[in-house]
Amino acid sequence: MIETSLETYWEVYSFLMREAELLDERCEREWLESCITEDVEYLMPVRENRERGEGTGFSDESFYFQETHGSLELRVRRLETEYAWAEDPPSRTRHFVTNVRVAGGDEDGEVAVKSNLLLYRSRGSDPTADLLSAERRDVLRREEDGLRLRRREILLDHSVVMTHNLSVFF
Amino acid sequence: MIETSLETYWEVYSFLMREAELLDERCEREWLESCITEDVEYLMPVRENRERGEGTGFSDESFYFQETHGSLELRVRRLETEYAWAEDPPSRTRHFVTNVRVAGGDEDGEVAVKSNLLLYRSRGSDPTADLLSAERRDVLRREEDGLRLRRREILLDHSVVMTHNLSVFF
Amino acid sequence: MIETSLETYWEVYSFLMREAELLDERCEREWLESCITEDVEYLMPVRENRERGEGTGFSDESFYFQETHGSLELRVRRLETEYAWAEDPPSRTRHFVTNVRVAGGDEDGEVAVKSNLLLYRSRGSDPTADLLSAERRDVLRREEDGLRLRRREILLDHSVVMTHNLSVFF
Amino acid sequence: MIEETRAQETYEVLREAKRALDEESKLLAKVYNEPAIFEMEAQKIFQKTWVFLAHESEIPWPGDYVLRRIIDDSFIVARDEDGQIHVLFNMCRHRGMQLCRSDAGNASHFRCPYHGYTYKNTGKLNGVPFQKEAYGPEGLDKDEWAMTPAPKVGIYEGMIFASLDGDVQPLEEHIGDMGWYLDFYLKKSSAGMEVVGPPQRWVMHADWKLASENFIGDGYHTQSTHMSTIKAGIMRVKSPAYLKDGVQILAGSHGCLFMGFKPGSYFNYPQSIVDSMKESLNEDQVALIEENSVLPLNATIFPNTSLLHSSMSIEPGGRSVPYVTLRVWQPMGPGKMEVWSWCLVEKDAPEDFKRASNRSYLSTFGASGTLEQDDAENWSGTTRVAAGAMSGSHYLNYSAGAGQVDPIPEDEWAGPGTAYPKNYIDFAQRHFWQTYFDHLMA
Amino acid sequence: MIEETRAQETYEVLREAKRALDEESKLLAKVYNEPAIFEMEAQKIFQKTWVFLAHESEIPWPGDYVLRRIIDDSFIVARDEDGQIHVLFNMCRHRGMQLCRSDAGNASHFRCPYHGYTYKNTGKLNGVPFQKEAYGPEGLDKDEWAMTPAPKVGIYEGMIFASLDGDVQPLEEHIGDMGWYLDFYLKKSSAGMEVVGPPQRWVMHADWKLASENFIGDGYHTQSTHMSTIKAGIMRVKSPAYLKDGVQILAGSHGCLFMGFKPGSYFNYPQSIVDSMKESLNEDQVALIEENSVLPLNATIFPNTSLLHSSMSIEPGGRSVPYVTLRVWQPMGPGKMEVWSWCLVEKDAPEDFKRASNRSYLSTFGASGTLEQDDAENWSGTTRVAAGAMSGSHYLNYSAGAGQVDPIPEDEWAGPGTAYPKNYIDFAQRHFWQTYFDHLMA
Amino acid sequence: MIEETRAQETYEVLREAKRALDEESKLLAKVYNEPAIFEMEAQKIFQKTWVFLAHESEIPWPGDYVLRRIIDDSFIVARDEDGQIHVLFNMCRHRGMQLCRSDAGNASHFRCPYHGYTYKNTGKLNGVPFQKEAYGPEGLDKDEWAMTPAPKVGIYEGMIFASLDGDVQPLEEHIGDMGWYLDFYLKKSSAGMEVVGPPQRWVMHADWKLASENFIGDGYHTQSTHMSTIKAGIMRVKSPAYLKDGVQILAGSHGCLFMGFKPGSYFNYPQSIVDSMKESLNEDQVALIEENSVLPLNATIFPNTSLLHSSMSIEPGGRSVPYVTLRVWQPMGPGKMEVWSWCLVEKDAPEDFKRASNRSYLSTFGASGTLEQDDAENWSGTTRVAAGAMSGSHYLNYSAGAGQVDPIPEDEWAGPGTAYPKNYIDFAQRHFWQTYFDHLMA
Ligand code: FES
Ligand code: FES
Ligand code: FES
Ligand SMILES: [Fe+3]
Ligand SMILES: [Fe+3]
Ligand SMILES: [Fe+3]
Repeated sequence: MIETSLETYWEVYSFLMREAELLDERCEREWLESCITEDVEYLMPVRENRERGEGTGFSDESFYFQETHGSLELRVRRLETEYAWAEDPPSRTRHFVTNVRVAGGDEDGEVAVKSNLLLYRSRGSDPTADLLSAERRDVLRREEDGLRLRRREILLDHSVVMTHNLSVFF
Repeated sequence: MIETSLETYWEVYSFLMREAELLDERCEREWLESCITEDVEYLMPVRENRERGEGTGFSDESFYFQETHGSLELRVRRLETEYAWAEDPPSRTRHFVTNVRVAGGDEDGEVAVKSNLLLYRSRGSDPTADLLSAERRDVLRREEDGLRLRRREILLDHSVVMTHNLSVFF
Repeated sequence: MIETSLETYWEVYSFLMREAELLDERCEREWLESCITEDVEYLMPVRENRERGEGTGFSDESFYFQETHGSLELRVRRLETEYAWAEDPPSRTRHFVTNVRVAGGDEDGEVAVKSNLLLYRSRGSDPTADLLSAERRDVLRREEDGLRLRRREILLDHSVVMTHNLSVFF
Repeated sequence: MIEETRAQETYEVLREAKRALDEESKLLAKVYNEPAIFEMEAQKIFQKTWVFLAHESEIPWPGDYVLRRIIDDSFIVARDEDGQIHVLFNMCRHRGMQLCRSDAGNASHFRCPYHGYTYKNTGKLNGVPFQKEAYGPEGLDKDEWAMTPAPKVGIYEGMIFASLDGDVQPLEEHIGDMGWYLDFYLKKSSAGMEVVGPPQRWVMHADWKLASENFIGDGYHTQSTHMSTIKAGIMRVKSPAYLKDGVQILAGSHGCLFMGFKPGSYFNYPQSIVDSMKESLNEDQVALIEENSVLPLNATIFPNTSLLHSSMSIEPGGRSVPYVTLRVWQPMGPGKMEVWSWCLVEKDAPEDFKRASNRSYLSTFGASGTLEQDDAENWSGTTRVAAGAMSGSHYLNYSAGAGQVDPIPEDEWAGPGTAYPKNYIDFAQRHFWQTYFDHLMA
Repeated sequence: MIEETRAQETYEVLREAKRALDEESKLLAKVYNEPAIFEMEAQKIFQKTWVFLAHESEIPWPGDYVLRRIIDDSFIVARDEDGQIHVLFNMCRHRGMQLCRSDAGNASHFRCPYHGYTYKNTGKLNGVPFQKEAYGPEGLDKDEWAMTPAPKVGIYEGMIFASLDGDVQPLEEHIGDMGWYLDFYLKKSSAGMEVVGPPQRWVMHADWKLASENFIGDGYHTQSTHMSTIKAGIMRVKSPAYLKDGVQILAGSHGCLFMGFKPGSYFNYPQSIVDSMKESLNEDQVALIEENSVLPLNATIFPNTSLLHSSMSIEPGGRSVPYVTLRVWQPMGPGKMEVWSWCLVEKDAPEDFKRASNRSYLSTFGASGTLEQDDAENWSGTTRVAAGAMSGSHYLNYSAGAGQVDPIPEDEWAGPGTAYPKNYIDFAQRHFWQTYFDHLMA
Repeated sequence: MIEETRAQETYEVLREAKRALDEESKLLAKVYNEPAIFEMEAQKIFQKTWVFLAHESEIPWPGDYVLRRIIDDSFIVARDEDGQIHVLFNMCRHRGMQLCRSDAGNASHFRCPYHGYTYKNTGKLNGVPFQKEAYGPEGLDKDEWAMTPAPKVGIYEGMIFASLDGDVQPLEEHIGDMGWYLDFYLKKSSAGMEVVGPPQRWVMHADWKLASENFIGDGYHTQSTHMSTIKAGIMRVKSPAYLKDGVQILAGSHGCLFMGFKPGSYFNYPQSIVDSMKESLNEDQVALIEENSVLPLNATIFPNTSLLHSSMSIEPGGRSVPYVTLRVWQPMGPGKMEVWSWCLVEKDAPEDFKRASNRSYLSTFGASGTLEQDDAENWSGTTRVAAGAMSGSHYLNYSAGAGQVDPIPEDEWAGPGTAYPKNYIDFAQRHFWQTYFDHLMA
């Protein structure tokens, strides 16, 4: 975590809060159109349980998400049909975003941000819920209408995903 | 989430932190007297699992909490007796308050705030705990001694509450 | 929670974020050397489930951690050997640090801080994870290279620890 | 599938437990928490008798439906276009997909997501995609492949019951004498009763029977369990022993408890409702209220449905406000249940009274209720300590009133069933357990 | 340890269920979710037949290993220094510690943390600390105390299988006629297939059989379950009924489904792969593709391994990109499974195609896959409503095509097994369940 | 309630397992993790023999109490006004509510929240609200309705045990020869031992027997499992094989392991304690220490109580500080336990030594202990891989020393029981399992 100005932090924090709210309110379309850049990279690599000496266990070949704006668009379109059974009735999600850290900035108006995400997911009448834990490594770009997500790496703390599908965004 | 000044955010954040601390330390009386307005509305609507097209599933008739200052006073009085078995020995709670968002302000010194609440609840010698997830939509009013809670809507992410009772505040 | 300046808060927050990141990235050595004072007290008292009238149930005799810099050094050294089976393969942890509260400062450049910690711990190929909840009461001291941890009390919300060992730091 | 031997051994344990209850007024604590016994309860009780599912007012309009359960079996309770109510097993006849996946709504048809079969809300199979390609020129026999209705359905005063046993006795017989007493809850108004919104639902690690036996007749616990609400001025009573005097009723498999009120106060009901009540109840019932100034407080309809009639204060020093709550103690497994709780109000009550009545209910007997909380603490505590081996030989005392108190002579009590002139007695609770054993060992 | 009586009663239920399937093309819904039946499946199927563990390309180099499971039994699948593949039960012979605790890696030896026994990746016991002090001058018999290999191991076209039964039939026999059809997935390139990185793994509260039966021949569900992907332009098909026509195959205990493609389009494979495919497949197979313009879509190798051959669009309006996925429906308990899913690509395919193919796969059939999501919703919904008592007498319709559709005459179909000229039929699924009952009641 | 057939089949499996142990020094891995076996353990061991609950010093004053368990049975261990210790089943005799709901405290009476029965801390029924109204003029028979004491209670050198079997042999007999060895832990000071605060408690997904067998005599694992602490300078030993030499003891159903120390060093105990120890131990015991410079390291009292006597360094390069820990491996279910761990210090030790000793304990054998951590990893790993089918035919090696090492001749060893002159041998562990099988098959 690098030294950063409170101003930058505040700008970044506000963006992440707005984004999380849109996702929890199932506004996938607005999320895509107001928070995401055209050239976004949206990645969730598969993680293996490996020995300490062999690093974090994230794969650079296998992914749960390896999205472009186009593939995100298709996912959102699907949700907009009346046949997206997996999310209708929708999951009740809550994105708990903590440990927001501005990790660096660079010349072309981009800023790197890390945050911890605890995703609470409840479905149907099931009293038990799914909890997903991850670190998110984002690159945000400052565009005319403010910050947008240029890149997101979702680094799961799971080697086996404990929810029945990944039909929600992180 | 609307644009807001860092100052307002800080004031609001400080209030929510103090309030959560009082609740986790079982200071219900101090919480009621120092954080709540006389005309408070404290609501937790029942939530049903409904189809996407039918909205969020929150009822405007059924509530788990539909409190005034007076009914909160009665709840606190009960906890002050030596016969409140459900909370003696007390639950060990932790209010994880995240995603604090100033959602708007209005003329008469009130400010609207949204926050995410993950409530951890452990009881007795049971190694397992209950986790409750919700969004809180608050209206805080600036009074002579600072901010106070004027209105709180606790929007659960559960259609079935997975804890054996709601004997703690949110 | 006392009134504090946003500046102090920001400094403290940045420290806690950096510290959590080091722990989640398994940089125990760097954590010890860059975040901890020589005279640190690092405590996790045993907690019993007691009646309301008898206080919080924390013991002043029994501890899960009662560490000095020296004993922390030994723990880190052990992790650095190739025989620390309990953490190789390592746990996948995520320190969710919320409710950061500056609780007071004193003359000799020390500042008291409270925070809530939700520790997510996943191991092996087990799809279920352990969740530990606590309040941390820290005293940070300002040294030449910035803030360092002078004292930490980890106040668990558990009377029975629900994870198979405490091989990670809090 | 509980297998014979195990059932056999459980049976032996239960026979001795039954004897102890009958002869010594003692209950074996093990019945509160034992997997093998739970399996028997599922088979001998919940697959045999009537179970409450929903109140008619939850689905007032054609097309309205709610989703309900009997333990693990999911049912759609729907009102069709003609106002007819149907209880349909929520499983598609094709590949078994869960047809309806929302708690409530309004729909004329249910469309299965898997392959697209559609059924009318009557259960009739209505559409099969590409039917000829799949099933040949004649297509499917629509009647053979309709949704499976609950084997038996019955409605009593707006309460919708179902039974998994097609040969169960008629609902009227099952309710029997208890009907006379249920009237005080369900016919308080000539306009009828209605629910206030969807039910509260929460999970309790407690055995369902503890709740049923408490509501059938445990007047005795109020002076200790609910002391905090008396001290705090929520329950406005003169003494902790306020419920000592009263009448305990055994009616069929069911029972209830009468509580006195200050003559003329009628639980603080608005005059309009008191009038409506007297109009809709029969002579004997009205006479009982007027002469004895009593109303039924709590009641249990065997096995797991309870009603409560109470009056509590919402504001410090405020007058207490009456309400009726209906609840189901839905078993989820050994020592675990899901509580479903509704507030019932008189359809013709003033709106502000409805709102106050619901608030009075939720702050005392909802999941956050100041009385409910302590009941939950007791029931979960009991269930916890019954889990081990000791409870297998630990007998509990159900002897209150035994050999001490006699029923009220028939000519002195207008109602049916058996009435006892006190409340700190265990007749109704023993009766619950006798009924329970009779079912389990049938 | 399932005990006799219980097994006996379960057996009776299953016999009647089998009869209903054979004679009436009906399936008893209870088999989807019942603990006693799950115990039998573990014993009669997963401890008896062949189960897929890993693909050779996951461990290309000497010393490579991956950790795999058959329900609760952990196995190390390792390639030794000579390139030989070993499947070793992951339990130390000394005190039973889990020898290998990481999902994958490269190691010539496995050292037990508990007391330090070390084994070669061949399973041979290699080192015992202070052996003489502990076991005397001769020390331990290294052969007697080697790691325990899986009772039987077999490899078919890169797919590594194991069986817990040493007397299981040879893998070749088990695959049998299905081999001819598996070639279309596994021999699409003369260079062979390889996995793209480690498998995705996720937990589903659904019964493994629902997935297996779906993949063996459920062409019918696509027009409803996957409608959203058609509407959204992910699946680029002319009509929801795109899969109506095709060929359904029963081969040995297994089966698959053929889907047509626009003549010459070959699922949009790069020409180089099309050529490679035609080169590596045999005459009949090539003829089938060229003349009928069909390729196998989905397939299931009994009991719990499936393959899917598909082609989907990654970008709005984009051309669809073909892929092959291999998956295992790993049972975790009654009504619960762990899904393991790999993407297979042709070793000699252009790198950019490999990447695109993997993206096409993960966005449609990975855990986040737009088609996979809805399959999961169906399977978990079905499992949920099958948990109760009603499913014990609830029969499902598996009659599509029964008595309506005849097999393609042998001389008109080059492949082995039995081929049916349509897809909206239940022959393959009935076949799956017949095979299932045969195993359970053997 | 485990039913006959199942028990019968489990019995067969166990008989063969016992034979393999007796004749071939092999253990069937399945015993580490199998529900049916766990049920038998609960009945044949934990409901039959003595189980440790608490140390007298945890409740020094009249009215002090702690809450303890035997698997699922909750007991209050209380000291009454006369200093008498009582072990009372924590269930009210009225409706079965959990009487005491806090882990510890001081109370002369226990008041039941449900209906307000109050009991003295002797178990005597003391008060019944509105007794006459409820139970008639005579009221209740106070003796019949007193709390239920544990069937048998015994105290050995401050250690409070209970048994669920009233006919269990006297505690003294159960401890038997082991007493001579326990003295080294419990009589190290003439002032006696005391606990340092309340116990640490944590949950481990591991079988309780793995911990018991490890503590009874697994000297062999230290050179591998705990290597990290040797490397890090926590365990200050010259070589990883530091525990190779020593003495292994079999005494009654129990056993322990002796470890040598540098002559005169006495584990670095303060001189005052060394003196006190020599004073309070008997001649033979003192002679043993002085002549052989050995002390018992780890010990297990069958079934699930262990002691450890160790000495570790708290600071880099610091002198190691001795301590004693007492722990209970409390079963929670198949493959799951709750660990209860105390630190014992000499009552008359200097305060700073007590604090240092406790720190030495918690940093090495508490839940965060650098040695405990790796034991937990081993035990949970073993339990995990024993869950499947393979462990049903997987035999483990317990042959160390078998036919190689002879007991120390009686005249060369002052202590009772059987002593073996080495530590890298399995005599004590085989003895543990033989005792285990004897109980299970009794
Ligand atoms: S399962 Fe309902 S249509 Fe196939
Ligand atoms: S358990 Fe593997 S070496 Fe002992
Ligand atoms: S249960 Fe204890 S007093 Fe009734
Ligand atoms: Fe009550
Ligand atoms: Fe599908
Ligand atoms: Fe050890």
